[in-house]
Amino acid sequence: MANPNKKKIVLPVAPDNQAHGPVKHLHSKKVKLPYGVPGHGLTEMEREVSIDEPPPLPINEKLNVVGKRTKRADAIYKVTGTAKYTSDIQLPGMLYGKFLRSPHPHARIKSLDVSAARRYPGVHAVHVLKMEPGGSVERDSGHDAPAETYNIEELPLLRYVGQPIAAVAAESQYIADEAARLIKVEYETRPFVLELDKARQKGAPIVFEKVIEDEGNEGDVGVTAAEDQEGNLRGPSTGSFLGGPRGDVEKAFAEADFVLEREFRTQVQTHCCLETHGVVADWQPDMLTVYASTQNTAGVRDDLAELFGLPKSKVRVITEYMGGGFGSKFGAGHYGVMATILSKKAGRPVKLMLSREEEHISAGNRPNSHQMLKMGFKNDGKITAIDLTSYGTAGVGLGAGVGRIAQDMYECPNFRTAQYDVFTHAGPGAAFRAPGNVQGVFSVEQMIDEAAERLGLDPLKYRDVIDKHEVRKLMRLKGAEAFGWEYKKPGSDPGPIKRGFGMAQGQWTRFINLNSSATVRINKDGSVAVMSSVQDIGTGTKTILAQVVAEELGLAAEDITVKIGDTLYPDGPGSGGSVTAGSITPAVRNAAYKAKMDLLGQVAGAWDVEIGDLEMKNGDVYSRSDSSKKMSFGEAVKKMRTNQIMATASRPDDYGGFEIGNGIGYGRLGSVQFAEVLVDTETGFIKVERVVAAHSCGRPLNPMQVESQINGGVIMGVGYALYEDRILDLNTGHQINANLDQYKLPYSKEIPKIETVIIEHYGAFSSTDASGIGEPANIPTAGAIANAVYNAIGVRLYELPMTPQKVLTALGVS
Amino acid sequence: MNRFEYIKAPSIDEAIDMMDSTVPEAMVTKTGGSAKVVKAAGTDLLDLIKEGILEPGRVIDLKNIPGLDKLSYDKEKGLAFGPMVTIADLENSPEVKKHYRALHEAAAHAATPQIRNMATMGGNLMQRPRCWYFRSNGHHCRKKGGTTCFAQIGQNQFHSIFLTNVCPCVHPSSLATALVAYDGKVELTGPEGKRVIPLSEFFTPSEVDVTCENVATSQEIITNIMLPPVKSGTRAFYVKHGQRESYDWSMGDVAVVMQMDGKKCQDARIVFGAAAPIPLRREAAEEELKGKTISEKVIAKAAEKALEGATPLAQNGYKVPLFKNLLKRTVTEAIG
Amino acid sequence: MDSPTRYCRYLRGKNAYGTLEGGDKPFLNFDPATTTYWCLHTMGPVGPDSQPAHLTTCGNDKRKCFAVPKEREEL
Amino acid sequence: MKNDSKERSPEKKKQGVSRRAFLRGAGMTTAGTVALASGMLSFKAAEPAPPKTAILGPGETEVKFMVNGQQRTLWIEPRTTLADALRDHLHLTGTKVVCDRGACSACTVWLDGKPVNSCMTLAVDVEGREVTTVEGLARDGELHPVQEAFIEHDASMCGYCTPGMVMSCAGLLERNPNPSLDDVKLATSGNLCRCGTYPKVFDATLAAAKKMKK
Repeated sequence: MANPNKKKIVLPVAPDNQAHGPVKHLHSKKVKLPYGVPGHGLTEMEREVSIDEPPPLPINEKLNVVGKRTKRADAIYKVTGTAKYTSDIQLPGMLYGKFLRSPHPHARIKSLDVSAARRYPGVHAVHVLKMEPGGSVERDSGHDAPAETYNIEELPLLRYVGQPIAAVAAESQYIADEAARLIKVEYETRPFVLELDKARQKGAPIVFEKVIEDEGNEGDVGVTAAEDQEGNLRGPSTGSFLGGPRGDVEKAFAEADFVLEREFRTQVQTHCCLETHGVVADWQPDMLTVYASTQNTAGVRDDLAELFGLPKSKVRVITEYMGGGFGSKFGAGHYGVMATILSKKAGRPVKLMLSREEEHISAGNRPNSHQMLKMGFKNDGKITAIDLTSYGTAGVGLGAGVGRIAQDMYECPNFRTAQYDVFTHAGPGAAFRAPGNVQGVFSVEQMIDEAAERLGLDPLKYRDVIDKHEVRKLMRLKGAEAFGWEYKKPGSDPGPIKRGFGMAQGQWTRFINLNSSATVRINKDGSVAVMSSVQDIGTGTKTILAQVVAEELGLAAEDITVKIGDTLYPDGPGSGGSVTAGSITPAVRNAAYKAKMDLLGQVAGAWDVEIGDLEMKNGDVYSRSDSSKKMSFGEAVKKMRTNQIMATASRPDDYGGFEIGNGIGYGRLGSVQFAEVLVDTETGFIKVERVVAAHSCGRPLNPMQVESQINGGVIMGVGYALYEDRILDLNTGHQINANLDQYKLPYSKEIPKIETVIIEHYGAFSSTDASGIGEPANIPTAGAIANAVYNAIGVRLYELPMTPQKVLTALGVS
Repeated sequence: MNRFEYIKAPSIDEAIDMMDSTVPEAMVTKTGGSAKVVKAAGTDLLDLIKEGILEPGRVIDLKNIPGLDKLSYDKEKGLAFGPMVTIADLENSPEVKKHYRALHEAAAHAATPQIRNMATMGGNLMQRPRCWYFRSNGHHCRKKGGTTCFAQIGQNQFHSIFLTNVCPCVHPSSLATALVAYDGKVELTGPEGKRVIPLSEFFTPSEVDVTCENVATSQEIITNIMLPPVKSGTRAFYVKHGQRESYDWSMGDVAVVMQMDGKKCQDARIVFGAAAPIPLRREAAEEELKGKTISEKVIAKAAEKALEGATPLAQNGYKVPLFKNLLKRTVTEAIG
Repeated sequence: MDSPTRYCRYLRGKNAYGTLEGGDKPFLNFDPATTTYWCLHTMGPVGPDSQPAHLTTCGNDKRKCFAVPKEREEL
Repeated sequence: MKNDSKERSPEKKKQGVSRRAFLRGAGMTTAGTVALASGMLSFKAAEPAPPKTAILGPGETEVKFMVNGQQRTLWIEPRTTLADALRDHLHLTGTKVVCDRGACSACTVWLDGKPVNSCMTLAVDVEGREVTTVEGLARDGELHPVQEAFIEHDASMCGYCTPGMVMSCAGLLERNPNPSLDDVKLATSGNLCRCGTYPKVFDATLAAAKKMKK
């Protein structure tokens, strides 16, 4: 499904990563793969693939393990409390770390004295961050160093409450906490700015005095553009891998039958990973071992190897279990680097887990947004032009754009966007489950709803007019059926408590991380293991790897030992962008296939049959042509010449190549969600009663886990729509709800009845043809709820979260 | 958490002997680990210590003292319970459910099931406000002996709409809303002996002393909580409104106890929670109900009266219509 | 919006779809609007010279913290 | 990780220090002495249990209570929470600390059979009482029906809230064998799950209740 809007693809990549079409293989074969949706015109697609590729997998219905509801591989360890997370790691002699962080949103350090902390009984290392290349790594020579007074020129300018200044390592968390408080700091406070709107104004306190631009490289981001906006503003970003502006927007607006122009605002959301960011770092002369709560073990290893000048082979990162990341746990992190420095200094392992407050203020967030959306429509419903200007702040960081929904979801020949980043004196943002797209849906899908009403159309049917995505069309159909969709006039319920129905849809680009490898090992005792550094962040990666290997070897999922989350194994992808399933499972299947061929080769030799005549199924190895030749897998492995067969494979390019290059696959992962809400017009209270979520993720490998992820996306969307909000005190710059008490998340009674509709959709892209579901599940929810709220009360809310306060205000009651 | 000494008090008298300050005093005047304070379950105490805003030198545990966890109901005398009775005990008591419906509702909607299993009624009445500035170690507010009220000039969407002059925090106990509506009394035991005071006088607004929320003195412990018996014709209800239905703090809660003679209201007590630094009686609204046959119109009038004198802050004006509607619903539900 | 081909070896980034490699490797500049950057030295969005870490600013060898990309081989 | 650094009797105290830790400690003069005062290398001579009205702490004091059916003896400071005592001293890390303020119930254990927040309970307060953690829920190698149902219904994702969820839901079934969906929601109304496993937690708990009745 190529993007119909695509006029010109500007390749944002260097020449060696140029786009390429179908891959030409030296030794290739033509295969036919399932294509489309079973029951809805499923066909076959012929692809030319490498001869190393395993034979095409039929549709799920014809499989034994893949596509079946399979118990989560590690569930037993989770329900019994035996699963060891980073926060549970205890090593002999382990110390505990604690940061000292800035209490001011903008300040210069006038003096700093760590001597009392260093002398405190039980403290083994103290490290102060300094702002010069290399200085932040190794400057302070160890726990017995004399007290140092730091040259203030070397100390960082503090730009947000929570910015790390220094850290200590001590024998208990109590001692570390106490010692960190003993670090004496004098601050010279400076004026600061926290609000998106104020930071854009002339005369606002400046976050970065002078931005150095790289000459010749001022592209899309990096220049302060609008003339009436000063300081603190970067951008705009006007394009992406999907292209830049297209058509003539002004002309199209002039030609439109009607134009809608609205402003939308979304809040800052924090990730609230239940396990906070953190590591246990163990610096040894021969190996740095780091237990990390991360979404990317290989990335943490690479960061640490680069920073500490170590070969990658001497850095080992382990993530056996991790308690949630949602996009925020990439890279070694300031805590990871600090723990490593402290471990090196102290000569002992150091555990450094952020406190709940630190998690909120320093570990990332979803930036807020102020979106000015203008869309032109024809009376037949066609969208003539889309113009989206947005501002957002990721605090002292960048990346506050609102995604590609406006650009890419609906057919529209004229499009333009300007997305600005605004610097403020607040903690940096981080990728958060479908960065930008969640914000983008909130505005675009409300406007589509409004246009439908203007056109006198059922908003569901209206989308059939403007949306060319075939699978999404099917989602609307099946979702509406499950939901019992019937369009109701907005605000038509009598009585104070009003019911509303709404829907919204989303889009996510299929993306593959090619740096995805795995090893499959068959042992002579009949045990089978699959290994990769890829981590299971709760999505169920362990289970789907076991399923894929089991399917290939004719075994059961529980026969497969999955060893992942360790960089001693082949590199797996980072788990972000919904890339994991689509990236690693083909590598795993191909490795399993290779190992299987090796094993079958040895069996074929013993039986004197052709290897192609052998089949592995239901725990047996047998000859298709000679039914007398059959033995169990356990017997077959005894024919092995060596004790082990091992095979490693990496993710090949998509069958049929990539749309743009760099792993950007053809096709978009669509999603459609329907919401039913109750709005109490007297108290402003909104309750989401029911959500139907229709999704596709290519071949669903384990429908039970797919359901779980969709549930999770919907629930996170409910939180975003109604409750979550990082609240900063504007006088002190502190987040005053940096806890789980006042930062409000959905709990049991806020959970709607959720029904999932999973469309099995084959694209003939790889040996498993799977895609991810994490992001798509989260994208449309808040938009669907907003449309349902409008449907209930007949008044539209343009700002998140939709609190009782905002509802009452919108209704004019308050 | 700071280091502290710990002792299990064997008796009330000894506990009184051992203690030297209330928690508010320990936070303002006896700082630096010098205070000796009592604790019941400690759910609020530990919270304060973990935030670093309370640093007691010695914690005196009351759990070993026999007899403080008794609950009794008598048709003539009413309900009485000791300070160590947990919120779950109240929630699960058949007598409370049958005779004190508003109290049961308040107990059933407080905190989380886990906290209800732990937290005691003594501790619940003595707990400190949840104002986010008060709870933050980074804000030395008036309640902690400072000079600034950060809520008045800052984020105040969950704060008071009444008595907002000195400190607009709201009283944290939603159970107190119901207890005051039932005209509950509290028995305090100190070095001089016992004294019994109505809960409506036990809680004090910020104007009296911004650093504390009640009249308990340095060496006083709540030893009993008593509610008068309910007569036939008593109708009561309690409604709590949070942003969430699950675990959440109140944005507004209302308790109503009415003495009905058929459709006619003889007497009424209306109390607002999360509206002021104390559980707030709304006498003017009560007067609107008294002696009247309850109708929608009467209720609406009472609701208007109940919000007279409200002085909402910059961000909590929504609480005015919210309380009006909550009051209407609570009265309607009470007379059912 | 071509990507720079050279920028500091200590620059890292993450876009919506995953991490971006630093050093000599070209940045995969998929969607600048939603990409976050950090400097390995500070592990924050600000370089050691107190300026923002970003694709367009970290290729500048006038920045005193700039480090020439180096082939990072698996040893 | 069986070396209970804090749980020790005089005769087994030396075994409490691993060889590796000992070597590291020995190599660091200042650190070594400091460690003796407060850290993992500290031993305390056997003392008789103090009388109950004695002032305990602020240093380490002896606390005894039952954990999962076994009598355990700990030397801990009075400020130590039950959650920290379980995790750091008894290595029962199934109990998770997430909010550390009683707002998420990840740290739920049963105290004398009732679900409570171990992060808001002092370990000294449970002297003589009975604590059940998620590790102690399975009996004689048999999973609790709630644990089985959690596996069957995919009621865990990242798994970090799971121990608390399991303890809340199993706690519910212990006192109410016939719960409605609303009862399950009420029992978990203090349990935070960021992955969004709630729908399956509800399904699993209701299924476990059915199974237990059979």
